[in-house]
Amino acid sequence: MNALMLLVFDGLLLLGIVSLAWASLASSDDRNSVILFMAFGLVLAVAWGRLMAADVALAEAAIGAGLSGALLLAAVRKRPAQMAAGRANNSHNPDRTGVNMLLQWSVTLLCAALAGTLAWALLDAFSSTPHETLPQAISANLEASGVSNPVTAVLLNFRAYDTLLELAVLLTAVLGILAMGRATAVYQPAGPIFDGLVRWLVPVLILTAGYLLWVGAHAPGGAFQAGATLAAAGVVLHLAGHPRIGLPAGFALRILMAAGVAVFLAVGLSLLVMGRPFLGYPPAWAGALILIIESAAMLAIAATLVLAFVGAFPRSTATRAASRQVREEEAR
Amino acid sequence: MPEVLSLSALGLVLSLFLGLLRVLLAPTAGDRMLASQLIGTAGVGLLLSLSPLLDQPALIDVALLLALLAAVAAAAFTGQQEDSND
Amino acid sequence: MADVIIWLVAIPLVGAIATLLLPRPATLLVVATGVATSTAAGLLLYSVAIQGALHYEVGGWTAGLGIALRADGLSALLLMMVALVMLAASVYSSAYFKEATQRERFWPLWLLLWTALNALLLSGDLFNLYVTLELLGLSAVALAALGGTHAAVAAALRYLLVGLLGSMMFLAGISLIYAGYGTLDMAQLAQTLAAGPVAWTALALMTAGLLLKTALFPLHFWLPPAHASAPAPVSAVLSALVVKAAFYLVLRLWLDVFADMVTPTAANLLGVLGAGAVLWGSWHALRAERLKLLAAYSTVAQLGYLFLFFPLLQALPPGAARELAAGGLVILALSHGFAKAGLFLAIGVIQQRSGHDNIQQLDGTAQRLPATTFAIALAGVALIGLPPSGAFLGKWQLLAAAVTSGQWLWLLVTAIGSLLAAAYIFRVLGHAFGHRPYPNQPVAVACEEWPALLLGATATLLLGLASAPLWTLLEIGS
Amino acid sequence: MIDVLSSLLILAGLFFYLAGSIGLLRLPDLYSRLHALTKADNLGLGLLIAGLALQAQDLLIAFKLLLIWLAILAASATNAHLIARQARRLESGS
Amino acid sequence: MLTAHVMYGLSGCLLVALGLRTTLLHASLLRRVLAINVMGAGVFMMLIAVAYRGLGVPPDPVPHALVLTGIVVAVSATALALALARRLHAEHDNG
Repeated sequence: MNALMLLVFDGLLLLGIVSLAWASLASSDDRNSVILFMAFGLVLAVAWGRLMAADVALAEAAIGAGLSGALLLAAVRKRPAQMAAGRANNSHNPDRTGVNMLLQWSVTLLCAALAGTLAWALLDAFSSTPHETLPQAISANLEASGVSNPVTAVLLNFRAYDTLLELAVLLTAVLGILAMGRATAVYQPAGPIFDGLVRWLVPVLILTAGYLLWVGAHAPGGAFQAGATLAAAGVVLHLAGHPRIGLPAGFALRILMAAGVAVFLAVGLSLLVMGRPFLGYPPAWAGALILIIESAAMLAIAATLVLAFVGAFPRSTATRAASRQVREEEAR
Repeated sequence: MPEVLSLSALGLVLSLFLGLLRVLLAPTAGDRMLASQLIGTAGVGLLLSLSPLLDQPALIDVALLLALLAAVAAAAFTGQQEDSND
Repeated sequence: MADVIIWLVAIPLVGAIATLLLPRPATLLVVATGVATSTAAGLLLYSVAIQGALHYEVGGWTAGLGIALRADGLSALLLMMVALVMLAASVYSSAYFKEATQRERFWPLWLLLWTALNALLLSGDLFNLYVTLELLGLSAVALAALGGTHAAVAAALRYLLVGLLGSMMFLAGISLIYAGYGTLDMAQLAQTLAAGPVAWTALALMTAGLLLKTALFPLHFWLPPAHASAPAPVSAVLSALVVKAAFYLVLRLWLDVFADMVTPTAANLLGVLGAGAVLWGSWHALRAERLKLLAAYSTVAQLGYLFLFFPLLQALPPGAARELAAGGLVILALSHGFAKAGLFLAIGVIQQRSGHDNIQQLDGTAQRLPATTFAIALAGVALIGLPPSGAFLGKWQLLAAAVTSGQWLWLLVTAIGSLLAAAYIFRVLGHAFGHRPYPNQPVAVACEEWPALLLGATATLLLGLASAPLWTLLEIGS
Repeated sequence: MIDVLSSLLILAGLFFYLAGSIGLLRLPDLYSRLHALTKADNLGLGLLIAGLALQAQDLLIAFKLLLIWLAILAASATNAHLIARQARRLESGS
Repeated sequence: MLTAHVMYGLSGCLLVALGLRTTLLHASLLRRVLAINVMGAGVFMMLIAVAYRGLGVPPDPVPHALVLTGIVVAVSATALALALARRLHAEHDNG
């Protein structure tokens, strides 16, 4: 691409991204806002691809545009009572009294000042040549990291400790969600068209997840993208009214949730006991250890994200029927 | 070949932008869904054109994921529809 | 010996997984985890005292390429406080949560919170700090919502949004730092930082994010409802430890990493906000109707004192006077940590025994729960800053530094704040010792009352009477 | 030769994309707009994918391209069905 | 400095400010959650612009890894916020 074409391309893409963000935040209807936000995530994935960040683009597509979208859509599912209640206090500041206007303007001014300062500092940082020490250190040590995709090397070897804590964050969130114990209402069993879609979509998603996990060692991909894709399969099953969503029950489910952190920690501590640093893989085993950790992490991420979507431990068919009855009575 | 791909990328980003305009100015909910779908299809095409252009084969995987999730989103809308109406 | 650093993070995390998988013997597992973690914290404190600052390179990668964990005198002391407060609160929690399902939900989150606190205090890497801040924030929110009442969930939700906003600002600052300096390691950064747009903006963003999380006036609005509606042991650690973790990071950034860039104006701004917090928080604590709300507003005020030290430390030249003032700051933070945790646990006992925490209706509490009332009195001594508490020493150094540097305003603020604190503590004690004879027999439950008593005693007696080693420890910088 | 053919296919695909987008903006009623979009989805993306598949180095890429097209077709068909049904319901309702 | 650095970097700053404005001003909970996510996207865009070295040049992998971590943390927080909101609404509906 020549420079002018690239400029037009970037300009249109960024104009699109910023206006979608604006429209999503300013829209008067919650559902609309969520749809616009999903479109925002989609265009962001294209932008990450354009900036040569394929790993991030995959994650954005799977998590940003996909699962966050599903979570948010479930949150704005129409429930008459709630919609009415929401409307009453969520209205878009219709009373433009003096104080209100003053507040709006001062906050807007503050945010404009923030954007200006941030831009000033960022441009100052860009004006010097980029720092190459760290990228060089990474390519120098890539051989010993056990994988050839530098992003995976950073995530699961050089900065593996971050990733361990990040899995702990995910576990914390789902424990908090389960403690709230409010499942999203169950869906009707799928109609014929939907059922046809589900029948091939779910296996394809599972295959894609496996492919992403495997490819992550040497090309963009990895546990998080794969886990989110696997979770998407669970979400489809939930939407189609399947009660168990392919998840085990009870103790097995707890093991699955904890698997990512537990395996990561077990590997790290075993190495520590063997006299190596915590999470200091011996180069010869690094590839295999990373694959083990990633497989466990993928399963845990998928289980956690599906549980986060469902909002509670999946229920048996009997309680499900009962809750639907309750829901129908509420609707009346 | 790169020229054709560049042209295609540029044309697709224009198509995506038109889709955005439509989403922002859509008269009905149905139109908004149509336009979101156009954005998705254009985004997929865009990633596919960028992939050989930037020598990033992984962008095809991104496109695949977006296409599959477009199907998931369609499923989600249908699921909600069948849920709330039938 | 440096291995103990990673054990401090690994043990509570292992404990969290264990309690998640095995809910039945969870209480036993928590006690074992707590004792092991506290032993590790003690070992770390001992090693730092003997060998000086320690550091640990995770995965064996050099700092910068990998993540380095560091412990100096300040972090080792705070880790010890975290260990003691969490241990006491764990013992109390085993009695506080009566139902098995409650405990099943509580323990894993509780140990994840402990993991986050330890990881945050040990981290030497900016992005790793962001992850630990999020782990701390989410576990704190999940715990605060456990009560399940409408007020608790609404307050937790607001707490979550404020915390996320704070971490996003922190992350924006980190991005700028990486753009400008190409490293995330704080020790490397301290050597290469130069005054300029990148450093100023990054410091401003990170500080703003952290002030939101540490609830400095006027960004404190979310704290009183969240701390007042959480279960008692959770309130105790939220007030004593969680807000202090964000404060610790402000301290690290302003006095270590960005020390050369801090101007007197900026330090004075923090001082003024701190003064606002002292006056506003103390006044509302005096007006509070409920004990928990009083304790929460008192936290806002006590955090204010800590910020009064910034303009003083900025004005004092390096030397003995500055070291003393810095020591005073730490001892004030420590004694507030112990005292506030003890106060919340004691309030929890009163709330569960008498079914409410209305200050007006406390009459007879002193006869019914003498040990708990004594714990409140002990904690109160430290909150007011009376001798022999650690807070007295801290405030004394604050006043001495204010006199030395000629900044009389802070002296006045401290005096008014202490008077208000005396008023709100004596108001509670006055009601508790009310004359109306109470028909019930005195009750004493060891697991419920001892933790509060021990925490109050630590704040008032141990920190006050045996504080000499603290100053030597604090000189051990990284 | 293959380059020329795939260039032609890609450009044809681009034409249908743009035609579909403009149709979505300019056409008067929902049904014809739906029809225009189907052109962009099925033909535009299909031709583009055909053009790129000719350039594909290995079979896996060609397979992935085919899968992408099928997924988009399924999504588009489902959405079209849904929108048409909604529109019909609105008409019969009013 | 590349043109792409300026364009994507500045758009990132704009998204941060836009998200902050809505977080501070909007009453609706859902909108605040979206706004914080938009703010996050802005920060991620800044980071990915920092990593960018030009077409055909391998970028710096560290910011990419940071953004991946950030995305997972953001979705965890979003899910927790929505669950708390669901609990609030459920009580609202019942009582």
